[in-house]
Amino acid sequence: MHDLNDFRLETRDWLENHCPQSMRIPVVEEKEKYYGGRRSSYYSDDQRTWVESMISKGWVAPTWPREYGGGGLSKEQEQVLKEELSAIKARSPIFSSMGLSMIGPAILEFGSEELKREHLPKMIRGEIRWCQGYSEPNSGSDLAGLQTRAEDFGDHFIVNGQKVWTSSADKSDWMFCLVRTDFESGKHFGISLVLFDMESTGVTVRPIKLISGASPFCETYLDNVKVEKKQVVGEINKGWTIAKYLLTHERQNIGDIGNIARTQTLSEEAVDSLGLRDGQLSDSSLRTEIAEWEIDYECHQLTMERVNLEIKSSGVGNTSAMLKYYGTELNKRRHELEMSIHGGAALGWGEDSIARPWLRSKGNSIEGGTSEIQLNIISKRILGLG
Amino acid sequence: MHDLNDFRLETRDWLENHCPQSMRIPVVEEKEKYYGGRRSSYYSDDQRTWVESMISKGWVAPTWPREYGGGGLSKEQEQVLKEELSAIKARSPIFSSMGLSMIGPAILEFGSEELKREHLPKMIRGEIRWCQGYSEPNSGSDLAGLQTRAEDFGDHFIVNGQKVWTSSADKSDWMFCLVRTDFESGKHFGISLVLFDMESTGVTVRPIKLISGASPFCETYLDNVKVEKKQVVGEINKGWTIAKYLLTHERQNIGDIGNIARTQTLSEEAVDSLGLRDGQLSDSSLRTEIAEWEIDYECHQLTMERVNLEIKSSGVGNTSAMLKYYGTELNKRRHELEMSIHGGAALGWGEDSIARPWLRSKGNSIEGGTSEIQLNIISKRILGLG
Amino acid sequence: MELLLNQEESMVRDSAIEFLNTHAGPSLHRELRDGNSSRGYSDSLWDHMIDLGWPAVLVSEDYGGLGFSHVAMGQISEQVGSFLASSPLFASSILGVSVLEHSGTEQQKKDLLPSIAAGELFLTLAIDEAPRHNPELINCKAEKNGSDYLLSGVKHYVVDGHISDNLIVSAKTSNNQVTKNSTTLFIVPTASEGVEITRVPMVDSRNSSTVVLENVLLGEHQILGGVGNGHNILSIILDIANTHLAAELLGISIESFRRTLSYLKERKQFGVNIGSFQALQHRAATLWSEIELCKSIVLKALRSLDEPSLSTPRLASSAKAKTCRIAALATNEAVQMHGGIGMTDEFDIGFFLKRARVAQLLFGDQRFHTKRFSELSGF
Amino acid sequence: MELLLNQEESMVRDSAIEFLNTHAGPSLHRELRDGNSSRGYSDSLWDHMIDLGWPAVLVSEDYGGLGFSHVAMGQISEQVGSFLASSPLFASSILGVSVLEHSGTEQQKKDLLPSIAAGELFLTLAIDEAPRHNPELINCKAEKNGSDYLLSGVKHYVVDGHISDNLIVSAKTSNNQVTKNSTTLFIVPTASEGVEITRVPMVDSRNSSTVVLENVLLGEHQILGGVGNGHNILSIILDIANTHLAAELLGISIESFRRTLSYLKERKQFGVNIGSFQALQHRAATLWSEIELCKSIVLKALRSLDEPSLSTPRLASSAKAKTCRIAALATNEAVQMHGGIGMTDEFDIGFFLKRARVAQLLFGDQRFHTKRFSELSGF
Repeated sequence: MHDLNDFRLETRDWLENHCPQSMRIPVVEEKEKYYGGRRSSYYSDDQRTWVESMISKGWVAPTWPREYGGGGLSKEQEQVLKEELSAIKARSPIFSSMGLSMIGPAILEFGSEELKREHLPKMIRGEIRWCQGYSEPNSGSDLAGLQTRAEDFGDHFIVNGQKVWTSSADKSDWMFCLVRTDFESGKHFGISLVLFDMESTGVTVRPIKLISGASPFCETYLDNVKVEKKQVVGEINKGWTIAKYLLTHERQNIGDIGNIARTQTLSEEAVDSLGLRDGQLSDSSLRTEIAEWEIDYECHQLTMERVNLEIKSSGVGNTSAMLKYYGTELNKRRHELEMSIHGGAALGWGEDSIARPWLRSKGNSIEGGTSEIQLNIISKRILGLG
Repeated sequence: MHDLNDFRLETRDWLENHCPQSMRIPVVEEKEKYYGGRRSSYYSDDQRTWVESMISKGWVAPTWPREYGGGGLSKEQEQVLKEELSAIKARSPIFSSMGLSMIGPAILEFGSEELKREHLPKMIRGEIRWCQGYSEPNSGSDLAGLQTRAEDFGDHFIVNGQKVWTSSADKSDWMFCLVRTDFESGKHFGISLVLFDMESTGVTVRPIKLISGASPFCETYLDNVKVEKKQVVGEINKGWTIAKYLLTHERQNIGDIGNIARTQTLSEEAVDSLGLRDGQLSDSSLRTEIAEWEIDYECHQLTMERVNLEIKSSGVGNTSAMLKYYGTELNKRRHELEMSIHGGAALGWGEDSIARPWLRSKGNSIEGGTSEIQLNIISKRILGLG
Repeated sequence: MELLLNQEESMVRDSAIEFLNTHAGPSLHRELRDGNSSRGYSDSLWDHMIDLGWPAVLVSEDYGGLGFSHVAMGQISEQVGSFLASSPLFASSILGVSVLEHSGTEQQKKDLLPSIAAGELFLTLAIDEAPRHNPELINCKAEKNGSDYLLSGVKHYVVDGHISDNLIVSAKTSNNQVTKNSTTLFIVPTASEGVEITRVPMVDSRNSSTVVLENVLLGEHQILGGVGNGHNILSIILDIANTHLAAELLGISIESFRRTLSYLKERKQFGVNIGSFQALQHRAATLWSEIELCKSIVLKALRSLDEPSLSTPRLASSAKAKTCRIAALATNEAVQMHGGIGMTDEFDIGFFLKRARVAQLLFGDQRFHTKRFSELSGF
Repeated sequence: MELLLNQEESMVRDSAIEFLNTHAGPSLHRELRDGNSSRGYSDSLWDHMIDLGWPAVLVSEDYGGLGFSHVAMGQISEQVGSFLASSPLFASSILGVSVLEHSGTEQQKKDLLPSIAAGELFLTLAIDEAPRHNPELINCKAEKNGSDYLLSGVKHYVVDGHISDNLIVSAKTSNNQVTKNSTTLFIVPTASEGVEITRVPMVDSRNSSTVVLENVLLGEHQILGGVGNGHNILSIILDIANTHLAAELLGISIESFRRTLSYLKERKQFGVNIGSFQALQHRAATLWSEIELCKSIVLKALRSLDEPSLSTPRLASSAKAKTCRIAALATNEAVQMHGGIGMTDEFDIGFFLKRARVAQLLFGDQRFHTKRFSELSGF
């Protein structure tokens, strides 16, 4: 315990020296975020200082072994680091990285030593940005029904097929991708998780325009793409186990919605826009619904906190499906209420229209496993119905 | 058309002379209702006058043939009669009679001439009160899974089994009852609809006490009950067709909830109890929900009216499941709001406690086919999903 | 037969379905949007509508119209919703005509109605000033200037403003705090000096404008319905507007649901149609039931426009509140049940979501009309 | 570890489950109801609770108590909900103790707390005067009479009133319109002249009373927390009351859901368990999620009673509002999913519905606390 306290003081001191003031205020616009990758650049000098300091310290991946460039911290030390970062409201150095949060941990858990040495250091250094090739046009909720074929050519596979809903595929360097490597076995068998460079011959990316007007997702066409066998994570044909591991991770990430800092609570936004009459929001039905939303939101935040503590203390936790389900439904409700608050002012179609994130939020309960799938998971795995 | 108008004037005149003033105000208490049957008695002399006049006119069953005691009216004349009755707010002479509204029409449609002559006149004269033996302990929603056995002994059956949720079985004289007469065939086959006297040897009735404290339903035990074969409605083993016909009837009746006249709308009740502040109900969330309820209620009433007109005009109608589903859910919502309006005053457990009809209303979406069954019917038969 | 269509009304309905099915729909809407159509509707569609006599439906026969009922026009409004058909019909042929028929002087009617009925002249209402509908909130002022008036103020969310020839503008004509007697309506030609109209791009890609009025000179003959009567006239016209919007929202709900139902029967996951999943079935069945209820209240409210009574305002607000709620449900469920494809711009279902929201908000959303229902019902 | 139980709290929880599982539950509740128990609880159950030290949990060690936390007591409150265990615990050992601990004079504490901790003396709050909770509405008056007071008025919904030895009564001590400084709390022995207590049978078959006070003579030593401080003290005590009611409602929700889930796995229709129907599965999964959320807010609110801060009132109202909503949902779904059998008095599930409704209403229902949440949050 004494060591932990020392670590806390050292960390506090180090952060004081290395985290510029401008990196201690919330991100307001998307473009201020650093994602890493071949095509990345820094938004400001302060950002460069902050990101490079964190990378060289290994603290973008605090608990990963030092040999791959990680921080080599214990779980307890990581917690202290998080607390200290949060105390000064430090920005995340590398945002929502599919590398650090998704495929990195999977490679650490399931990958060969060779894969670890090849990929982990580049993730940590922000050199390679990753995207995920899971969904296909005919396998949305039914992920295991995937049809992308990887045919065995001795030391490599030749991959053909199509992936959809690949987040930021057009801005990413490598893909981790589920493919079918055995065409005879049942649908959950014969799946492998492979890695390949998005610049490989035969990879074509087409952004998908959403109803909100933005294109955060792509379709990715794979036409005779060559993938080395050493780029298979874990065993060939055993990819479904890793896929499930990653899905749980994804649900946890999506459950915690809204990484753009909000400067106002929903009720503050309403008060600003509608004003008070006798201390009350002038629209009473909106007042009731906003209060109900804020109560539910606090309950959800507290539940994420409680569940994390329980997992830490007992190792047991099977609530990611619930947190994902509830969090995304909450976010949709938030945007509905926001539309109601702003009325006609929200219906304009300018670049910063309130309608765009509202429309975008409709996808929350579809991407990363629909709400219906989460409810199925809760029913079957947690409640034992079926 | 001229004839119809004559009929209207005659009817108006007759009603003027035969419907006492006290029979033109809404029923307030259950005990004021006349159901007929061996154990019935009149609540007042006016009631006797009114009921007997209507019976002798045959107008308790306006469209039934005169030879069985019915009114022999055409559909159009029946409509005129209804309008005239409703214009003077005349009370129903025989209330919610399982005879007149359920088994009577079924006998007319499917029964032998002998059955018609035996049963219809007594129904019309209010001499025999009927109850329905459908549900069994192990077949609630799954009605066709019934297990009551009727074994063939030549000219009669011997029936053994148990029925539950038989409305007012303890106050009824005869039961129409679904029994299994063929034990080999699939579950929808081998069912027959039989009639027997509740005073037959082997029939035992036990009232079921509900959470509301009332006992509108019974369990009925059938222990070697002898049923003459001539008391089978329609063909032996073809009872399921008639059962479905009756279920649709039942849904229609239940969809139209609340045959006790309400002297106040829900909002009037709220205003009386909570008062107004600046012309508004002082509890704003209650105000919103009551308004939403009243809008939905009006929509439901209008839909019943519209659907009836459509059926009359085009003969097409498949909405009884929807009307039953929505009507019962509305009634539950109404009682929840009523509880909210009256607060602690509704939680007392006196004889006329507001909590009793509230508790009773919970059964609306269970009896006569659960809400879930109605939604299944809509999905499959109307929407073609499945 | 209050809740059934009569023969004339059925005929209008059938012909609207047949016509719009061939000539309108999401593809036309997409063309208009992507072509950045400056007028916001298709000239050829409008010409067809004129041929069918739609701009003349509500105009009385004395002024060259057909003199049909609101129930008949409501059948068109519903189908306009189902087929996403943008046109000047709502602003000009429903709102413009109704306000003139109700309050215009003989001269005003003679001057305007025949051209409107012929589909050659466009009128619209310019009344809202804030993001959330509030007919009591009027800062627009018409100050007496001899026997004339000088009109100044800003109006938002004016449907078809930039293509209209005349605006019906509400303005204060007295400093009286009570809105009831201090509001007057004026007919303002958009070509008048001091009128500036800017089209504002909206989420539904339809026509909406902001109108700035600066010392617009108006003669007495441009007063509509008498000085101080604006509030009373508007409340009647807004009932008409909201009932037709309710009909459009009904059409949107029906069509969104129809498309969703087809998708449920066609989309396969886990080896079966997703429509075989009971959780989706029950949601579909619930939604279908709600839509059935909407049909009844919309028809009743339309009928009540034709036979006005004390309950007309209550029915109009009921219809709007109910269809707002159900259109939101129907379009949200449509996107969710379509899954990923429903989120793409390439697919049409999103258009219904976007249009529904604008129609919901126009002249008062669910909250506004639920509240109005309470007020009208005395609680 | 704010959102985890510490060892002491876990211990209390485990022992509460173990004890109530053997000694309480629906059958005991039925016995009390059908036997028309005049005291409304089981003496032997109460004796056991005394043995376990429950009446002493919140009493500080100086007055013979255990000085445990509200989080610890909250574990008992939750299990009291799950096992439908009626006892004087809530009124006397939570409300009575809290108000004395918070505002009692040294003498008052010495006189009362040790006997309460020993489970021998019963206290309760008598504050509500109208069917819907409203702490601002006080018609009860305490008029100065020399150095004494004469107290008159009527209090309703007094939990355990007819078995209590002392009432804590709120009354106006000035004609000041502002409730904040005009309310004072008094300790009123139920044996005092002029006190008449009538038990009122309630839907949950627990103890509720109407108290009529007529010129009850009170000395200065019976004032609790000083003249004019009633409002401030009450707002703190009501946060405690509502948080423990939230814990009880959580217990009711968990247990109703547990029973429903078992039934779904056991009841067969159409040849399969009804729990295999997806529509029911999704409703069960939604309900389970909501209950998980309730667990978090209840624990947070309890913790906040132990470490009071500016957000304590907001958390108490959040917890009550949320658990009210979910307990209503859980008990309604329980009856519906049990089908016909759930409607019978013979079956136990109805008890949870009935008790939930009373616990919901006591000291403010969902509407009251959602509104209070808004007020506390400044909108």
